[in-house]
Amino acid sequence: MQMHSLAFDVSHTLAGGLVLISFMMLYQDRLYSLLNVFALHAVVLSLSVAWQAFVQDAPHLYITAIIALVFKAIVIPVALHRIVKQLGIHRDIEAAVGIGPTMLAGMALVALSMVLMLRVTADADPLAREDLAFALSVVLLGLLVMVTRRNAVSQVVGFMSLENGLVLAATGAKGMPLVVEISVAFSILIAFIVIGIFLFRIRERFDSVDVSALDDFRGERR
Amino acid sequence: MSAHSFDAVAAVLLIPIGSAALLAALPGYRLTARLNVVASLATFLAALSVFVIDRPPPGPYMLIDDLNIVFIVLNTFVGFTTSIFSASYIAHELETGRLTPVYLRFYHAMYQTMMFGMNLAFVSNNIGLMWVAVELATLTTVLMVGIYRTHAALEAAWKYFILGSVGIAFALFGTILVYMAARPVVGEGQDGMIWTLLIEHAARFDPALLNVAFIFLFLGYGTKVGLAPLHAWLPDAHAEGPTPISAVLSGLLLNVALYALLRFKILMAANPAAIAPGPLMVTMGLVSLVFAAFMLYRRRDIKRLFAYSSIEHMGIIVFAFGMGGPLANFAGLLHMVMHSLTKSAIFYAVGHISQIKGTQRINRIRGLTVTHPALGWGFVVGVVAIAGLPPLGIFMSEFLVVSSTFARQPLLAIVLVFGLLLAFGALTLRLTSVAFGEPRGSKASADASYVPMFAHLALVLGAGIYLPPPLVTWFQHVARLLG
Amino acid sequence: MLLVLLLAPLLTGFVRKVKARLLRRQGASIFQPYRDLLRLLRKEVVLAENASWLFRVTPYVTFAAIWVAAALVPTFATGLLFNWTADLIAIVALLGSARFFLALAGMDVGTSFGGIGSSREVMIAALAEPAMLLIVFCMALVAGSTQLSTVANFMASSYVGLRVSLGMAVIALIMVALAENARIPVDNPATHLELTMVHEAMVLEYSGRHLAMIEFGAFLKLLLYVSLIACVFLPWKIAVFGTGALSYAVGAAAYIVKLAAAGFFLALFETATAKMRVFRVPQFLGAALMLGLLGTLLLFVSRSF
Amino acid sequence: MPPVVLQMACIAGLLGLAVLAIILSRSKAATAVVYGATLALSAIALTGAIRWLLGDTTKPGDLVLPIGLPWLGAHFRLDALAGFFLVVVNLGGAAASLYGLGYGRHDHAPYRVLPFFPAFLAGMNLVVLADDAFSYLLCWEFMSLASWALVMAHHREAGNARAGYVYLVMASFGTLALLLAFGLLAGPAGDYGFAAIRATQHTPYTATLVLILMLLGAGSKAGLVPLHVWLPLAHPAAPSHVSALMSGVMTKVAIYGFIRVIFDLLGQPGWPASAVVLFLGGITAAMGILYAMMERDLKRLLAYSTIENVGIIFTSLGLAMAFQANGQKLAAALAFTAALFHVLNHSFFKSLLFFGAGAVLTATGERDMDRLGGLIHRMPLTSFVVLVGCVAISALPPFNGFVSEWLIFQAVLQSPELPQWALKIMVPAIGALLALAAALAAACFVKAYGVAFLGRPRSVAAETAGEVDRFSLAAMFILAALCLLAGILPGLVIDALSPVAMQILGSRMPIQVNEPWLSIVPIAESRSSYNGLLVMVFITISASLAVYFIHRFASHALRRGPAWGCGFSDPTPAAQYSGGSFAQPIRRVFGTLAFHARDHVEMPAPGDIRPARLRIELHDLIWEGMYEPIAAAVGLSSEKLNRLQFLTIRRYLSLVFATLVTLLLVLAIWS
Repeated sequence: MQMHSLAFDVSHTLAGGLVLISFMMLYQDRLYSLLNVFALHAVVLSLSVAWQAFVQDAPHLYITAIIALVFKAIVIPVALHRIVKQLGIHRDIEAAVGIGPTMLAGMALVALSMVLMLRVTADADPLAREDLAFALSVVLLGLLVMVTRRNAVSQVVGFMSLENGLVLAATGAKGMPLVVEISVAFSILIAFIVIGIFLFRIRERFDSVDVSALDDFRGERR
Repeated sequence: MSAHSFDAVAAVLLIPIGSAALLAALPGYRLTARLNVVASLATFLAALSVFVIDRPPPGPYMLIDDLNIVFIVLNTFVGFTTSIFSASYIAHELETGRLTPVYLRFYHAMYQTMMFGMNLAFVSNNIGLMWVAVELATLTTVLMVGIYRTHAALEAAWKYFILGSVGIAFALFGTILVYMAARPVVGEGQDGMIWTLLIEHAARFDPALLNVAFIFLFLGYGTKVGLAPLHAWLPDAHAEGPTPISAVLSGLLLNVALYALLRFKILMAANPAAIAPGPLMVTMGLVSLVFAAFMLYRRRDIKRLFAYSSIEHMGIIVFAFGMGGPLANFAGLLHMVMHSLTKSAIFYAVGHISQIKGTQRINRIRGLTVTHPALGWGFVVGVVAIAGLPPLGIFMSEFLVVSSTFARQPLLAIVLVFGLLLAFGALTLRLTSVAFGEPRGSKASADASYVPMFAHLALVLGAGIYLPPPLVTWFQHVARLLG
Repeated sequence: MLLVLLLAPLLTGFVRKVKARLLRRQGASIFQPYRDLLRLLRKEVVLAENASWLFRVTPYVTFAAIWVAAALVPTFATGLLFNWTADLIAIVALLGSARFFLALAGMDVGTSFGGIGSSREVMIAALAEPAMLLIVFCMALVAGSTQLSTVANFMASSYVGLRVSLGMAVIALIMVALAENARIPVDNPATHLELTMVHEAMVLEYSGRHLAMIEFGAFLKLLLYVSLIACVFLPWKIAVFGTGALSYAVGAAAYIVKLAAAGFFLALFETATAKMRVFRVPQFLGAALMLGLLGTLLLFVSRSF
Repeated sequence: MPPVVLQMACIAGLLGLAVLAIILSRSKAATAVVYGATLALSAIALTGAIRWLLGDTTKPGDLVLPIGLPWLGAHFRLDALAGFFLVVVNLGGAAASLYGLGYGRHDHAPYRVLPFFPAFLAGMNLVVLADDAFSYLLCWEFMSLASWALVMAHHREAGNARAGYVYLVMASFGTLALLLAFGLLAGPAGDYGFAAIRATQHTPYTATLVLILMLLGAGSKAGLVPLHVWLPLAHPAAPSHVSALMSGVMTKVAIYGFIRVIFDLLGQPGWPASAVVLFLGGITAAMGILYAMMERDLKRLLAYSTIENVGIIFTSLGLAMAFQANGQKLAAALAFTAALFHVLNHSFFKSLLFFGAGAVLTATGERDMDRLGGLIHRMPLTSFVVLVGCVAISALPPFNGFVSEWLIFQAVLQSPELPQWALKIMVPAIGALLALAAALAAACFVKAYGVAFLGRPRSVAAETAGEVDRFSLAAMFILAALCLLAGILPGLVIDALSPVAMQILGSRMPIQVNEPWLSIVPIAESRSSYNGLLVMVFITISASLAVYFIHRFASHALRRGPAWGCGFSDPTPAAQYSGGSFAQPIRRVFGTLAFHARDHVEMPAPGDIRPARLRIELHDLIWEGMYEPIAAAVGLSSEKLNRLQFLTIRRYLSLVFATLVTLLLVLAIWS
């Protein structure tokens, strides 16, 4: 099973890389660099998806890989760059929680996801299992990004890295029906249409998309 | 005959989506509004037809069983009545110019799309498909919440969208995990997502995986059910959107998410090694109930008030299902149906009220029973019903929940009763101030159709006194199904 | 019944006489009360403008109620024909209704004095009644009845013996009696100094025959209480129902003696003590209440051994 | 037609009437039609109930309707207990309807009263008949709801909204308590039928819990201290004939609930329970009447005195429980009968008094005693019947109030037979408390009557008052007559009550009709006996004798002159004794303890022409010590939680995130 172990190693590396990049996202304090890191994230994702497609020789996964590459690695970062420029958001991200604690929390989360996933009995093949573990940690890290960053763009980025985690999991699941990939793409599309609409509308009314500027109303006035 | 019945299912799906396309194309709000009503009625009839003709065998995508018939019929019915209400409501919105015909077209199209999404979620036998449907419904409602494009509306929609999509992500992750758990047993591909197959083999799934999956699903769909502390989107979405949408959100969308939750609860229950979903649901239910009850006291916006009361009732329902057992499950189902009917009725009333008074601020509305007797007393009856007073339906379900719980888990019942009393106090406090006292605000007569409101209230009243035996046996069967 | 009618003023007269004598005064004859009544009867009635029918009815009602009550208390012989009509509680209640109407009458004319009188009267009554009930309870516990004849019979029968609790009860009863009859130290029947009077203030507006009725009622009440104490706590020589005429005679004689003694002691007490402030009355009656309760409890103890 | 069916038919009629009333509520004739119909219906129901009670009640009539809980159906059962309370309910209902025929005409918004009045009556009837937990609670809460609507009838007047709110919350609190009690009784299987509950043997734990819950549930409806706070707010707020129903009848329905569950369903809770009930009853009686004494609003005063009477009834029930627990059947029957008798009596005179208050309200538009006075001249008939009511409620012979209290005292006198020392010592003290309550009640009604009806008018309204319409008078006179009858012929009533005692306790008081001269003998004649009739006769005889002699021999001369008043005739009616000043001695005695009462005299400085003022400061310690803190706590916590409404999206996300992580951690640790 040379082949298999190789497959295992490669996918393992890629997934691990994904987690690593998520960590990198955690300590970005410049908006542009965050976007770049995210682009990298997407690239690695698409690589791993492609690798999965090759291993499971499931051609439809290549589509997913391409979608990931095109949309997440190229289109969106560029778009967000634009937005940042147009709206003249000042470039650095104010973090709600300091970098250090964030990193520690990230570690803890990864550990947690490992603990949870390695419980899974091995009859689900190790490949899937490892993948799941990484996917879970990527999801959690993405969420962490959303939680610890103050402005909307970085939150959107966090959300998308979260979805990358999902894609990783989905592709890791052998023979998962097409439904899911479509739905993933579909949800991403919708997400971006809607976000686009919102940025546009919000643009109409405020000059920043900083969510906390949105939040000054917060339901009822005190 | 299965051909016919499949037609019924198809009709439930095709009518809305078709009419959605049509509505998107057609100009002129009178026509579209009428068409909207007609389409909803047609859907409702199609749903009813499921009773008379025998059911199709569960296919790879579609499934009709006792459980989801309850939901489908309820859904289509409330959808229908709401469309009637929305016709008169939207007309007024046009006059006041809060909506332009363009947005209106969009509105009606979205309305039908949403109905489609919800029905799809109900009939789908495939957890992936169900997920897609739920998300479709959610996203459409997001757009409709933002339709007024006011500062507040956009913000509410944005909040709804962000929190909603996190929920989406969780639910999807959970779904994937379920598939992973199912794959070694059921086999790869399509089958790994067909609910009927899953439930058959659930006993042999990997419990650890299933546990994680359930937590994600619970949080994912729980976000849409509006369980505290995942509820944050709910009050604002209810308050800032058009009132018909608030009615649909409270009356239907929450049920959709709840339905998904129940499906997976059954799945979990089928696996002895996995954690019992009960305690989780009970805890979250109680938390939501008590939390919402406290929140009710400080509300100044009438729609937000009832949004929180929706959270409270969802808490009760989830609690009931969490307790399990024939009585509690029966109560939960009954409570869900009653809540949908009552709450939408209340929102109809509130819609007209806020249109007449031109505000949603509670302290600007006084003495409704003096100025608008029909509307005022309808509102009173609605609130009395939602507060759980007899002889209205919710009393029966609350009676069953509390009494059956107290015999089994006295402490839980105490907490439950405490929450109920709190919420009751808050609601009646507002009720007395809104419905009675010296009238305040405009006394303009309402050109509104009270038919939907009073229809719902009549149903609730009837159910509180007399439940037809077939309905009962059916509910009891479903209750057993829920374990 | 007639007997009590005849005796009542005599007792009062006697008390007054003794008091006078104790104060080294000549004092009016002991038949003075009869004369007073007759005089009042002959006088015309002066009625305030806005006195209502209630005001005019009250004297008769009060008088009747007290009379009936008095008639139900065995004087020198037990087993009166009708004393199963009402037991001690009922008698107390009858007095209560008398007081109720008097108090109303006090309010009727709408002068502030009437108000003072009524309000103080009801306050005293409110405190006196619980004490009374406890005394009744104590007695009933000993005699196993609230039926006066039965009680008297039981007490007359030798084997009662002397009991602490009974002692307490009798003291309490005397205190209550003082309060109820508006005697010193609770109230002073002789005074007309506004701030101190209770009963007199209440009947201030009455005159002529009405006043006569009320006065007469007061006499009766005094007699009632005295004979109550007599028959319950010192039932010596009281004639048991159905025994011969001789025992009746003896009983009658004994009764007269008892009355005289009681009257004497009352007078003595009244001259010896001073009237207390109205708001010390609660303590006074509270003491009575405590005594009653204590008596009852002690009774439990003594019974249990 | 079997009795139970007859009753249900009447109830159905009432409900139908309610719907009809909604339809024609705006029309002129509505008032006459509705009250006429309710009068007829409750009269029919009343006769039916009486015939049932006097007939053979050993075979209760059952009726099951296919409504309510689907798998159970709605059970209705007419037994002796239900029969008796039906009498109470429908008697009150009939009287109130008759009164309403006249009183309702003055109502400015009849459409807020008419639909709910029959519904309220129907609700009370249904509660009494219901025979399974669900229908019982349903009807119970329906009753509360209808009465709430009636309380809100005059929703524009200040304070009524608050009254209605407090009432509704307390009512639902009570209902939830009952709900828990029934949940406990029904058990996990959930067999809610009373028959099933009766059949099962309950553990002491269950019994204790149920007793507590019943005291909370039924007690809050009946007005046990400290759950009474809603009562003096809500009862006066309603239209007077409704107040009469709420005070005179609805509290009795609550007592019915207590009897039904504790005595009938639960069986015997044991003597400590009885001690609790006794204690609560005594406290309630004393506190209630003290509150009443301090009150200057006529209807509120009546409401408080209702609390007192409820206390008396509960005390007597507690005695019955104590005796029953020790197997002293006869004494138990005595106490129980006394309780029922008092229930009946109180429904008589309390309705009567509320009618009177309503009459005063219609005549003068005033409820504040200190603005009334001298009405006895302007409304002689009303003031006569009200006087009867006052005498009756003050427990004075020869009226009915005295008889029931006399019976209770007789029961108290039985207490030495009790084996438990706690009870031995407690009962006399409670008895003294009752005596105190009785005396204070007399004082209180001297005050009420004296200030409102006697003296000189204190306001123009009181001066220009006129007699009320004949319907109201008829209703009041009927009740007054009933008070007298029940007072002088108690034996008949006691015998009529015996089947109830038989059913509940399995024992009864000795038959009274055979006693000579219709006197009543609870235990034995040697112990105690009372004859209302003879007392009545004697009093009349001696009074008439006195009158005869006086008018035979004394002078008839009579002169009207100014009031003497020790030569100081008051300048103005305002100088009369007012309610507050009348209560002053008692306030001085009890007030400082019970209300932290303070009198502040504001003396103007010499040369200052301001009048000196006396300000009386009273504290409702229960309200301030118990309810306000609760309200404050709720307010505070909701304020704290309310911050969650104003978070940023990011914080909300962190909430979600936190929840997720916690759950995952739980999972990681737990499984």
